[in-house]
Amino acid sequence: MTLFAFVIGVVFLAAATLFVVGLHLMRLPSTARRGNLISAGGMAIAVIATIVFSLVTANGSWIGWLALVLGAAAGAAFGIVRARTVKMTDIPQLVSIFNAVGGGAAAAVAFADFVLHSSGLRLDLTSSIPIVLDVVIGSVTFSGSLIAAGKLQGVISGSPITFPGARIVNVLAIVIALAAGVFAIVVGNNVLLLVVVLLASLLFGVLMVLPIGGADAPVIVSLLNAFTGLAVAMAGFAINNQALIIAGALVGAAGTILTLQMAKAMNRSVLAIVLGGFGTGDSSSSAPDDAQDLSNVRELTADDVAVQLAYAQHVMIVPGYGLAAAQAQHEIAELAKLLLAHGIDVKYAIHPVAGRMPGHMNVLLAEANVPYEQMLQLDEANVAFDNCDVALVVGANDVYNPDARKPGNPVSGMPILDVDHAKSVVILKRSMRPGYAGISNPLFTDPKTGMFFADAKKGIADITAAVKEYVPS
Amino acid sequence: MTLFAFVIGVVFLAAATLFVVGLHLMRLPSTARRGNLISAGGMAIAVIATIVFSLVTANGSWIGWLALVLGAAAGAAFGIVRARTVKMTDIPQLVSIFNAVGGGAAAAVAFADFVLHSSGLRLDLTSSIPIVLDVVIGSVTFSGSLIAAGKLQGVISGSPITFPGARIVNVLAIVIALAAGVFAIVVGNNVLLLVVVLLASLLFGVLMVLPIGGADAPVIVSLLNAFTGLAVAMAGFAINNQALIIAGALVGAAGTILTLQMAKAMNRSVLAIVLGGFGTGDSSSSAPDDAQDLSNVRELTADDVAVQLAYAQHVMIVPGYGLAAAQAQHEIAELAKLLLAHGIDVKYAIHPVAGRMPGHMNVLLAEANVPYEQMLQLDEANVAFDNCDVALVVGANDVYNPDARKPGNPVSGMPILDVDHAKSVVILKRSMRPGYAGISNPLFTDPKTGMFFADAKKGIADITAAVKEYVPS
Amino acid sequence: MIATLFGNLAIFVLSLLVGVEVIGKIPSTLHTPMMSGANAIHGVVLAGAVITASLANSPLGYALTFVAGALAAANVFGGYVVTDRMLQMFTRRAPAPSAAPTADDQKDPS
Amino acid sequence: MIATLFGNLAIFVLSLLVGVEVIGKIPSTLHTPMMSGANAIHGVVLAGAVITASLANSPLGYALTFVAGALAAANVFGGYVVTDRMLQMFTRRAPAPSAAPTADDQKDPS
Ligand SMILES: NC(=O)c1ccc[n+]([C@@H]2O[C@H](COP(=O)([O-])OP(=O)(O)OC[C@H]3O[C@@H](n4cnc5c(N)ncnc54)[C@H](OP(=O)(O)O)[C@@H]3O)[C@@H](O)[C@H]2O)c1
Ligand SMILES: NC(=O)c1ccc[n+]([C@@H]2O[C@H](COP(=O)([O-])OP(=O)(O)OC[C@H]3O[C@@H](n4cnc5c(N)ncnc54)[C@H](OP(=O)(O)O)[C@@H]3O)[C@@H](O)[C@H]2O)c1
Repeated sequence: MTLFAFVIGVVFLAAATLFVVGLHLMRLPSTARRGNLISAGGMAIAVIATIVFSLVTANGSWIGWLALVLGAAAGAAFGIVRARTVKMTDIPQLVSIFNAVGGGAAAAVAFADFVLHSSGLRLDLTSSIPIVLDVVIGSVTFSGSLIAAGKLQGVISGSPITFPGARIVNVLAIVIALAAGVFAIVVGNNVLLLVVVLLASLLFGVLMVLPIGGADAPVIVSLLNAFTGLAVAMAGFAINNQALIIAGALVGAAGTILTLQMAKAMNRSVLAIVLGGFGTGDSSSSAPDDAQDLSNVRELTADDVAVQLAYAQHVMIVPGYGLAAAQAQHEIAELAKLLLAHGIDVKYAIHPVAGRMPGHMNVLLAEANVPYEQMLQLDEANVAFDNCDVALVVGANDVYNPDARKPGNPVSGMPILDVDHAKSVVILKRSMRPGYAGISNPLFTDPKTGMFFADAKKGIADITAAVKEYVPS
Repeated sequence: MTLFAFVIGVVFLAAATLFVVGLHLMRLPSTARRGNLISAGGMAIAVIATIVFSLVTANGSWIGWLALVLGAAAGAAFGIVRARTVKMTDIPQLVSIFNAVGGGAAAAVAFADFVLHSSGLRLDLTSSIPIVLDVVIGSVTFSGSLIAAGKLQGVISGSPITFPGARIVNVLAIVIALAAGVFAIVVGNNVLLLVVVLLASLLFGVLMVLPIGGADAPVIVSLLNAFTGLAVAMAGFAINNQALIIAGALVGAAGTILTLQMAKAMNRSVLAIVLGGFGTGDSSSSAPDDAQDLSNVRELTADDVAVQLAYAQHVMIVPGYGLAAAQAQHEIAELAKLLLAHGIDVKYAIHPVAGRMPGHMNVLLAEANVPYEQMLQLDEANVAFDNCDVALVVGANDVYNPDARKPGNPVSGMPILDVDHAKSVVILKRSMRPGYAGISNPLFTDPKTGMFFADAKKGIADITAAVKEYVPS
Repeated sequence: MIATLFGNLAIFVLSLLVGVEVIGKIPSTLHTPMMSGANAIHGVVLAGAVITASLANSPLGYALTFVAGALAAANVFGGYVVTDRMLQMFTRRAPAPSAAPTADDQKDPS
Repeated sequence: MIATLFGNLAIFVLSLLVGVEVIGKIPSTLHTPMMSGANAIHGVVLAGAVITASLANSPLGYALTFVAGALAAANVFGGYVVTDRMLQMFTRRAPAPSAAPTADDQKDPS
């Protein structure tokens, strides 16, 4: 190790420290943005130090650098444009795509290192083992994340996709990948073997994610995120770059913990999700419009709802998956503002797993300029329901199902919003169909509940128009 | 690096992981004990691995091993006996002594490594720099911790000790230590220079801690604890042992954070303490028994107190520094048990800085078999005071001084126990003298307060005896 | 060789420990941005693409460099920008051009 | 030489980061045992004393070995034992031989 390499190494340690400080600050809403910027600073330092190191120590050809600059420019442009223009409802799939490309890049780096040595002597085990691990993990995460993104986007069906013998093909793919990997390590310089590893791993990634229900996709994306971290760390071992090892391991471990916390907030087990267990069906497809008994239901019109809201003092909005699906966050924010402007107290009750992924509902409402203070988390909201005149539920079903308090059903034990403590309840959804958990909600037929059947976006706009009649501005 | 050294290194990493897991678990009372045991397991692994490594790689003389075994046996015996027999009130000084010996050991290890190379070529900078740093930090922490222990024990006066020109001698000592250190590094094999470093550092440690008030000693002990961690890490650099580097850095950083948290809980600044700033006087010595106006004071006898307690429903005990000083924790626990046995609800309100160091009061009461559930922390206690018939304050003064709610005095802004919310208050102390902060407490002359002047141990015993009269068992 | 491997292994293990500890109890509110922020950090693989570029000496090598560079840059730039966009929404205080009566928004800053 | 130094430096820096992160918000109740527990960990300098012993080759070396061994062993054994003693008090449920009516203690297990 030269003194120069030592100095570069110390710079990497500084960058690593910035990553850690950044992640640490991201724990709290108030410091999170600064944390992300500090982390980006660490990134800049790590990449620039590597560029300086490479320019000084390796006399690569200009073609390589050109290829890098072109590639990086294209990638950066794509990344920035997508990041800037993405609709907030589509965040989960974009994160998944960025995750896919990260895994792909890690695999490509390891592959290139292998190719470089393929003509000469066989590689040392300390290089070949991480290379093969990187190609396996990186490829799985690449194809798996793309499939997950497709499911979240709706390009690929959200319901579990299986075919006869899928499990066998799955096992076969991973066995082939690992066997070819072991051969590649033993032989040490056969590119063809590594190509087999690559292809089998890509296939495995696809087959692993296909049977997972769309609603579980966020957990899988988070898990694959952690995997990418490990792939990057392996790339670091292969090319002996400490910045990659540190950052990769950091994300690998932090991502794993985050995945576990997320799964816990969703009341799911990571293992059950990966193995494609219970409840993978998406609500809308699993429960067809069967003969629902509407006799006990009090149906409301937009006008009825508007009257109730206009004469209330405390209104609580309960957004659910349907609000996100209909992209009605701007409409609901507008309604809330209208009510607030007339002295009505409006708050949002946000369940941890309302929306398409944990915490996503907060991002959506934040996009619609809802102040952070108006978003009540579960515990705060449940205190406020006791004092609430009208609870306006939009496109939600499970997150306030009172049956969760009883044992023996799919939502048993899940913490819920105490919507039934409000003086009166308005539920806006398109039909009597159940939600993700597939069970009906007894609150639909409660005397204090009125149902307003409509698409969320359209329905809220109608309510807003009607409210304007009662509270002319 | 041999394969064998590699394996030993991996074992060190496993030990490090156990240390981290152990510290992590020590965050919560329920898992803390397990955490400490896991940490001890890591320690055993690290030490045994080092023994195996040394036996295999170095062919040391049997005299060295004999010296080690004899020394270790003596040290272990001393440590275990002291740890087993120490009174819980004396914990702070024992921790300080264990800290001192740790620092001393680190200095000795570095010194020995320097001596080993003194006859030959001059040492490499990568060894000599950590050696000198280790000797400086280790010696400062050795002598400093011993002085702190002496202050806590009362062997050395708790009030700040200064003499004319102390500051100059202090600066001189550190300048000499550093100058000799730089020379030692440059020369690289002169033991005499290192002896100068050692002596000057020992002197500096003494002079640094002497001017610090006894009540601030806990923060200094915690800070020196972190220093010892750094000294041990430096020893690790000197002898290239990763177990020492990891564990030392871990304790250095964790100890620093803990010191900051502790200082914050005590409403003190670490810098102000080290520089020997405001309020270093110990209560008992700083405020002599000047003519206190007793005319507004309602004095009680043990019998009066006993009647109040016997006919109360909810009693809150507020222990302070005086309870610890009088070692009356067993007496108070006995009184509480007596009351509890007669259906009276008794709880303890524990202020974070009551006692001789943060958290010490909890340890003391735990020693007297007070169940953890009966010890209310600040926030819980303040809710309970509203419903409390008698608050029995024992040897406390500042931690419930209502003047803390007003600006412009030494306790302003300190969170306090709302003892004044209780229906009636009994204060047990020896006199009207103020406490650590040196200001009087308006509650002493409040109509609902009665003062019972006595030594805490004796006074509580008297109350207990009197209570037995009223509630014969 | 083996000394380097040990150094790298130690770095790996300790970084794992840091990663585990740095994630405190995150409020579920922040799960989405936190995941995105961690995602951006593994974009450091861009540094790996730089090494690849400096060593590439064959058409396949150049192609892989291009691919690695493009994918990694998308990860790192996209990741940080989208995370920042999300987090900025959490901190901003209704600066939007909407005609809403902000006075009412302010009256409840609890 | 310099490779070893870098490895050790990286280990040092990352361990510092772990140390900072592993200390969460400790309740002040646990400040004393936590400090004692951290104290015990730096007793790992006992491993340093072992190295010293294996290399010592002079009377001064033997003397330093003895001193280092004694001090380090006191730190490590005393530190763990006293911490355990403290923590055990926090977890035990009044198993003491005192004649106290434990039924009353139990009635408030909140
Ligand atoms: N957030 C997460 O991270 C996550 C991840 C996985 C699983 N889950 C699960 O998902 C569930 C979330 O509960 P939730 O109450 O928010 O949702 P939900 O129980 O799944 O109900 C959503 C409801 O929205 C309605 N809806 C759909 N599109 C709509 C539109 N365009 N306009 C109006 N309504 C529409 C649907 O009813 P109609 O068809 O009648 O309109 C549906 O019943 C929980 O069971 C949770 O465990 C959450
Ligand atoms: N805990 C810590 O970590 C720590 C560290 C540094 C500073 N401090 C400071 O120390 C103060 C602690 O407050 P506190 O209310 O617990 O104590 P305090 O305000 O210092 O008062 C203690 C009282 O105990 C009485 N006392 C002493 N020996 C006694 C005995 N044998 N029997 C009966 N009474 C006795 C003294 O009054 P008499 O002389 O009249 O008996 C004295 O006023 C705070 O100001 C805090 O900031 C605490």
